[in-house]
Amino acid sequence: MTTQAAETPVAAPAAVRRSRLSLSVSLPVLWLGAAALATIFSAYLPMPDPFRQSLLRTLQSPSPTNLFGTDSLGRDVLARSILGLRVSLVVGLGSVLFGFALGGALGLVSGFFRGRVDFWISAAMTLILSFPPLVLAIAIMSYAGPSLGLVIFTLGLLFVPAFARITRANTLSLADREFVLAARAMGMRNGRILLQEILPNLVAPLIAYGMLMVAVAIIGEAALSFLGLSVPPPQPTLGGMVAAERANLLDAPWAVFGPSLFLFLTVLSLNVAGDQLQRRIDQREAAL
Amino acid sequence: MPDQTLSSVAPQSDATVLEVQDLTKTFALAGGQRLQAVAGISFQIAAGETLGLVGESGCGKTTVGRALMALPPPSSGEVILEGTPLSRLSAAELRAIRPRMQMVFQDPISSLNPKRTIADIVAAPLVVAGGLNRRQRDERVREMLDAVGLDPGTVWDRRPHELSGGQCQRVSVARALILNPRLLVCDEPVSSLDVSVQAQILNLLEDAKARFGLTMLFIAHDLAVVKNISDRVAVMYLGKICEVAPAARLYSQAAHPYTVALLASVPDPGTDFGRRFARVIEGEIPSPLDPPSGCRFRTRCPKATAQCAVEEPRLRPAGENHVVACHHPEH
Amino acid sequence: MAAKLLRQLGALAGILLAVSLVAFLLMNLAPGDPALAILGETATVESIAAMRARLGLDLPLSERYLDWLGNVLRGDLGQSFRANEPVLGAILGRFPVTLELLIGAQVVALGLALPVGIYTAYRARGLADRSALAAALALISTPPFLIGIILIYVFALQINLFPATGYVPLSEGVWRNLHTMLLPILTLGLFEFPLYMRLLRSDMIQTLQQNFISLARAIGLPPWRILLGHALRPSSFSLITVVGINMGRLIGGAVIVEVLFGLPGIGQLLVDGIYQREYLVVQGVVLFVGVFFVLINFAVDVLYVMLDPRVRIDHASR
Amino acid sequence: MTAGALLSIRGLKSYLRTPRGLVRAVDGVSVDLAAGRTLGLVGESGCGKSILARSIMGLIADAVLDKAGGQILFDGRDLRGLSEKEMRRLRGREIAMIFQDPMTSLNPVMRVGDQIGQVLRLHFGSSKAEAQRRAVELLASVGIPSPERRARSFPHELSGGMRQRVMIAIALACDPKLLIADEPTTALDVTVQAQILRLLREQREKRGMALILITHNLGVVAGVADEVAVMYAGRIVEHGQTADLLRAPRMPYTAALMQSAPRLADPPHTRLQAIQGRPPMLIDPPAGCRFAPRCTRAAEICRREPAETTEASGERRWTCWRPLEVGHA
Repeated sequence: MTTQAAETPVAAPAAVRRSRLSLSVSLPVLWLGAAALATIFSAYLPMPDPFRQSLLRTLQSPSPTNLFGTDSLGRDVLARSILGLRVSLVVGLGSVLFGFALGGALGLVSGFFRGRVDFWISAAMTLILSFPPLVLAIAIMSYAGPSLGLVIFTLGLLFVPAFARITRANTLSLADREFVLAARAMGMRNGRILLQEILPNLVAPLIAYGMLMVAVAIIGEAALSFLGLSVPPPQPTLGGMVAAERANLLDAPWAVFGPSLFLFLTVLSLNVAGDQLQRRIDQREAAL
Repeated sequence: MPDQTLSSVAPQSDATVLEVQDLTKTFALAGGQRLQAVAGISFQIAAGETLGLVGESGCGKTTVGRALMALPPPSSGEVILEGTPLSRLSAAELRAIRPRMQMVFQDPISSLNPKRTIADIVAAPLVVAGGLNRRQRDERVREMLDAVGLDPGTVWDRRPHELSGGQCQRVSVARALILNPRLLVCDEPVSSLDVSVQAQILNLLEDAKARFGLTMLFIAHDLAVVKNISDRVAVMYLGKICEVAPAARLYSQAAHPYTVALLASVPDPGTDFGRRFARVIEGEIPSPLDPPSGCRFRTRCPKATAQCAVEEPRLRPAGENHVVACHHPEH
Repeated sequence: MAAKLLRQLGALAGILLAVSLVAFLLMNLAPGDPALAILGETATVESIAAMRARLGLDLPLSERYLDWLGNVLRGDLGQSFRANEPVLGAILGRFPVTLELLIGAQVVALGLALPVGIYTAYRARGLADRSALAAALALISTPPFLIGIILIYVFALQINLFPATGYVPLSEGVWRNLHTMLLPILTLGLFEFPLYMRLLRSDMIQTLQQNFISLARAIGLPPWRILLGHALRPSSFSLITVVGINMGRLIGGAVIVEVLFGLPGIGQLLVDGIYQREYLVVQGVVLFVGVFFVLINFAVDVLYVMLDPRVRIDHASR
Repeated sequence: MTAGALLSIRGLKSYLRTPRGLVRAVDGVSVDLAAGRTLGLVGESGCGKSILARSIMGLIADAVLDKAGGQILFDGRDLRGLSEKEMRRLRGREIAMIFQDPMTSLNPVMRVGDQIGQVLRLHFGSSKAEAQRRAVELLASVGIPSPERRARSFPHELSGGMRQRVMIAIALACDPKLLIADEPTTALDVTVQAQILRLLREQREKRGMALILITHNLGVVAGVADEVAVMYAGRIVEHGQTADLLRAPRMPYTAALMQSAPRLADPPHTRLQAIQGRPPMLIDPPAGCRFAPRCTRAAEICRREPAETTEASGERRWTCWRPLEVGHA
């Protein structure tokens, strides 16, 4: 052929910015990593027993032995906060994974095949969305009795419509892109188009969204445990600790604000990291 | 449509690669309305021929291209590829015949999967077709990239966003040609490119056609581009074909008032200094939801009569290899 | 247009029916015996059987649903055992408190979000924008009960400006009522504000990049007229939708806030119902809230159609 | 420079601050335009022609724009020295602009009559009724049928061609001295394009305003412009009377641009002269002539030193070390 394109590809742009980790990414990641490690290895940490009550040492202010002070039953607030954070993390991750798997699959199917499948899946999602989420969670938890598995299932169920909606919207717009038509034109089967052409384009936005949803799930769990509808005692939960000690707010603010701080920092870290990830994906999409 | 007319739409000699019979495509809109984007068109393309399909936006030309590729299939009518009527094929048979007709799309960026490398994209049709091992595939991909004027070594592991629009369009052409198709459907392949790059791609398509013995359907809105690349040109207006003629003849002896108006509207940098736009036609394309009765062009046609409102003109001969659908053709 | 409305009303009826079914099934499919729950562990076999019969639990599920639905349509949600009053009466008696909380919170949230959202979009990436975004992120990361506790700690315990708990009804004076309601409303409003602000800001930034904004600048309009006259309305469509949808989020938040501040709203009723195993109360509240929420969303849809001429025309022409 | 030019741009530099660096979008442009004349500004995408237009209007945000130098003299005033408030009095009143995409250039939630009316109310302080009456007149004058009814329409109820007419009506509302049309017909069909170009031409003649028509299509320029400036990589590389320039381009880029576009007059399968490569990145443009890397005539000096501008009789200018001989094309 006579035409040789004299063009040479440009080097990948903006590679400079990506390599440098900013504070707004590294700090949240650091906190989340530390939180994960602390909750996994809490048994080996040099801390007082989180379950040991001591009526002589109630509502002690923070000291070297009890960094966050003690609660109204004389238990170490820091040790209990770490255990409570474990519940938060497990529920956050577990429910989002559940919602992600179910909602993502439903959204993919309904966006790709459209028609009747889409209609029924959308109807089911509308039904879940017809209740205020927290009220639905409260109702399910109250009828079925609190347990870790049920909290994860309930919150996960509430995430299904959100994940289904975002996956469906992305799938719909991708399915109209010409590269999917090209794949059909070469005789590619639907399953392969879904897995090879569409799915890889969905992963990044869904992960960013998932991180933000973990934050939402942790807040949801905290709200449920504040009402006493999450994991039952004696297992400490951050929301439960706040609820139990709020009567002593004036005398022992640490017993309330200690677990609150854990909750806040964890959720904030997830939000910041998720936002950053989303921004990066948006930038990359815009560059396409 | 009478058989005599059909045969006159076809070129005289050579085997027919593609035959389209009375193709329609209707879309159901939200709210129960139906939009007939293509309202019964027929044409044939002979082996080695390039047929240009030209028309303004909303005339249904893109729908024609996709319908004959069964993306998705037409609402009615028949598409016959080398003697095989596509509507009679099962899904599996259709997949098997697809490699014989391939398509190049308008948007160079959107037609390539952003997550895959150029080598993967070009190799994908081979993977789907099966039968070659990794080494043989790589070898074919290298050949094809070379053939479309890309340096395999440089672009191999790149992703689409790292290439320019022109380069992406070359990749699309390579992907379309790697299975040695008989028919290549090009849907506005150069309309989103700058003039200088557009020339590169048009030249590439001409070269590819010669080298691989392709038959082409070239869909575009730019009359000068279509004339440059086509042997014959079909003009579409509001879902119907109004004129088909050899490229040179259409541009010198257009018979349909719409073709005449279209040609008169194209500004030419060589001759049109201080032109007064004397032959501009008024109005815009009516909504395909509610097309005019009779001849669809009559609402904008300077020659329209009462007959045009009641009787739909059929394609009839207007010279050698030339048909026109008009009650009052120019000649 | 009429046919369209009819179809929408049909869909609404379908959703309401489904909502009632979910509310019914939640209770009836749940593990555990409601009769046992009501009577407690000390109940005898006979009294449980009597209670089951009284509750209609011995009938088939479909029959029970239809019976129940018929009662619901007549306004009978059952009787609360402990308080010995009709469930619907209990709900309606407490609903004004919740409604005041919800409306107040929306007013606070929008009152903050509109100016902040517009200004930060106009001066995107400036210092004010960055501070507002950081504050929004911090608020989004704070559970509603924590916002409330911080407000209580500062305004009730430290400077004694407002009461920490308690409720004075509107009938005893607007100011006395507001005095007790301000912290709860502020809590819920602050919980909602960052969501609205970020949404308005990002929609507004997108609108400001549109060509018609360039045109507005090209004809010489000053910035504030472009912002309020041209950019705000097309930027507020998703905000309006979200304000509606978020009534749900707010009702959830209201449960927490009512418990925290000791307000006698339906959230408190729900939680008390759960603690006291008054499953008819719980079911009634869930149904009521679901229906209320569905109706709000329906109203928002209708409002949306009236506000956006593009949608309005589409609807009219179809 | 022409005495009495309405617009006189002198060595204008408009650089854009981007995350990837400073883009020299307009890099030393000088051009004059007399009252009542039409200048066609031609170039491929990314050559800086739209940035030039927006620089004249002062429409680029200060955060992005680096006013690296030069003057924009309009009616004797340097627009670069005016405050934003002074610019606002000028915009829409003395200089008006229309944009490429008629589908998104009108406010979707505002009736078109109000969109025209607001210009009149802003600059002339017209009453609401007066503005409405004038809006209908303007709609009629740009060839919109049943203007009273159309004034009450929303933009999405109009076709692309009709919307572009509305944009023109807005631009003409205050009888500006200069109208800048940035690719006004690119998004339109060819028959509608001809209608819009004819309308622009008629209105310019009727009102005696100057017109800058920005386009990538040499044919459009040929039909409408009195004179043509060809832009490449942030600079004007050739300028002259339309017929002179298009009949006998001197700068190789102009010639290449003309030869790469297929023409209706040529027979089918005419081999096109494609320009190899693509325009340079304007963050780090080549040292010499910016077209040199793609130019078939380029010599050593072209790659080393920026070309000088040669002025010839008949207001003809080109910026090239090795211009084509007259009669080459």
